[in-house]
Amino acid sequence: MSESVQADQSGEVLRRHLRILEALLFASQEPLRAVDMAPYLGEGVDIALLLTQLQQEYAHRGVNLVRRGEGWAFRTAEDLGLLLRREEHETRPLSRAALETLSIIAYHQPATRAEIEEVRGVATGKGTLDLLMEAGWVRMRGRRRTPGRPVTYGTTDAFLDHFGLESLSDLPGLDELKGAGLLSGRLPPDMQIPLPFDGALRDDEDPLDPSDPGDNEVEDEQT
Amino acid sequence: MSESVQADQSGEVLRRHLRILEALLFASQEPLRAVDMAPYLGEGVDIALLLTQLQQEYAHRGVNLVRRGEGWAFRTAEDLGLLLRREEHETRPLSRAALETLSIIAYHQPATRAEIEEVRGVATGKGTLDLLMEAGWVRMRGRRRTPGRPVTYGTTDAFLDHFGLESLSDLPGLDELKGAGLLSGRLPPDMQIPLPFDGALRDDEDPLDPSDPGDNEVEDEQT
Amino acid sequence: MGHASHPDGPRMTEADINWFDTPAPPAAEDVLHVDVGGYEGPLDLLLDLARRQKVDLSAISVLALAEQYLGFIDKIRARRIEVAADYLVMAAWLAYLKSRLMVPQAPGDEEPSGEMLAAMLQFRLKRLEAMRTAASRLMNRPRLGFQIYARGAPEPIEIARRSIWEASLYDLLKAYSSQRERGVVTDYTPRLRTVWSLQDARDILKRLIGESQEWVSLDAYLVDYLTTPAERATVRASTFASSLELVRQGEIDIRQTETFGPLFMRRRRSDRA
Repeated sequence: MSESVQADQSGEVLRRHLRILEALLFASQEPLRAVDMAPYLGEGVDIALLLTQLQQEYAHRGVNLVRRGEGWAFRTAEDLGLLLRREEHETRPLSRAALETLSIIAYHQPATRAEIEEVRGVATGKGTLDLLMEAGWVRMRGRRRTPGRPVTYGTTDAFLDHFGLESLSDLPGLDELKGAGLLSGRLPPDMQIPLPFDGALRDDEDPLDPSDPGDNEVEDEQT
Repeated sequence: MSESVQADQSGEVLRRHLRILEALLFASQEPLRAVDMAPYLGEGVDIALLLTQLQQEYAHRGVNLVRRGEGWAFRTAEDLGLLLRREEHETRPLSRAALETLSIIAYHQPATRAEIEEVRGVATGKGTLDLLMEAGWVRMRGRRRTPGRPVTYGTTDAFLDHFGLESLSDLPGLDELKGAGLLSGRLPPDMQIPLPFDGALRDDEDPLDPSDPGDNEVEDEQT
Repeated sequence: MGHASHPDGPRMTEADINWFDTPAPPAAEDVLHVDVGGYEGPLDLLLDLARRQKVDLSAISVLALAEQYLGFIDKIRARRIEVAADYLVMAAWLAYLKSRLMVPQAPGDEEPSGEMLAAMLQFRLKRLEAMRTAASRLMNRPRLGFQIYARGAPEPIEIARRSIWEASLYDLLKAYSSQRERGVVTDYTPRLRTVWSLQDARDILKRLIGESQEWVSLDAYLVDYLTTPAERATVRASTFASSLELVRQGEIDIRQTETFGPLFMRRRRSDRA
């Protein structure tokens, strides 16, 4: 009997934890990371397990629990998208330059400005990267450990959230591009093909100093 | 067989309708009325019934479907409200004004605001008394049976607790204050330190009515 | 589905949206009559020319492409239209590529072969096109705020900031005591002191020195006035200050033979003036 009581109790505790996570995630517009939610649960609670269970519970509902990089969020189900689609206009339509830059960063990250320019064949205007960073989709990751120590750019979790991607491996056509050798910097044949990388820092990247002004200096020198 | 197919279909349709309502209610900034949601469902759909079912499905979750007048909305379960409210404590030294006011109340209680001001020699801001009451050290005791019926203030048990006093009679008297060097010798011989009164109510005090707004009225009149 | 036809419902366009703000490049027959204004650079122009070959980018004729590009640039320049430097750099490179492709590689030639250069150009074109396609595919995904929605009415988590006040019993008692002391009314009568004004001191000093040209110490002059201890300070201070004034005006001389020693004064001889 004591066993069944225990089981009941643990079931109750589980339910309570799930309800707390549900409430937290429902209440927030932005994805929440496990560390954001941990303080609301007891210590030693396996949040990852709880989140997986909650995700399953919502898998067939009109609202799903989705993973966006490190964060988790409730979002309306993708298949209802067309139905819910509102006649909203892009508040600030992205220029072709910005869109190309965004996709180059997404698929080639960590990417330096020179690498972006190499792919596009033109110089990147100052406004383009700023705009993407302002939109919260692109961030400065660090500095490449090569001469000139150029800033490396990568995408953010907000980028994943906006485009409905769980992680960078969900980028559309990634495998094709990789197979065609189009993600490498130079001529394909015998080169190892890199994949977009949004981990902490690559071996050849240095962290940014908090006071690092990014590419601005370079910009100033040019003008 | 055709009947079971029909049942299946209607089950599927029902589920789809519920999913649509779920997504709509989740994404909406305001509570939605049945008429707002109707266009998203087919014609002749009993929305009220669907909403009741959805409400039941969420009854024990961390988020509930609640009715607000004519509208419906998802809201954090009420019993989790407290849990989701986090308190952040910060310790701060009590201001000099607050400390002085508190000490006068402690020795002279029951004391009216006018009496406090007489000892302090300056007007006591409303914020100071509010702060002391919020800290839980000062309370409104009653109203003095004099013209204007001013509110009388006294200390609380939390006050004794915080300052490590067993009772108000533990507050040091004139000689002890002198002995501790807190009062200098150059004092008029007739100076007295009152004995604080911590009984229920003095003869000249009326109890506070539960709806008594305290000193607020006075404040309003002054401004 | 039955819900698809309601009048106020959201529109359900499934066609891809052209997210690019630049207009589509001109039709094939016009291409040689426009300038480079519509292109984002030589690579963009080359990609457009390559697409006009209407074959997979892997199957394009790089030689034909180079010729088209060179012809295009020539035409523009013939019409005296300014062409940005990078278009000319590309033209030079393509001319070089053309020559490498047309002349078979000589043995011992260390330069990259024409085929390799062509493959490099092809790769760059394919990569640029791939990134454009990727951008389009990204933008046509169900995007947050367009087809996918976040909670419309977020319920912010309340963080109550509570102050915990710190005060010790000592602080409390000190506050009380100092207030009570402050409140004590004391009668204060300032003591009146005799003060020699500078004018008085000067008059007295002039009278005392008179016409005496002997060195006499100040204290000796003032001996009658220094009897009351309370007045000593003011008498000395005022006469000293006045004596300095008299020296300045050339009426007397002062001297002091040692530090803290007595001050001697006498009337200045008038013949010195």
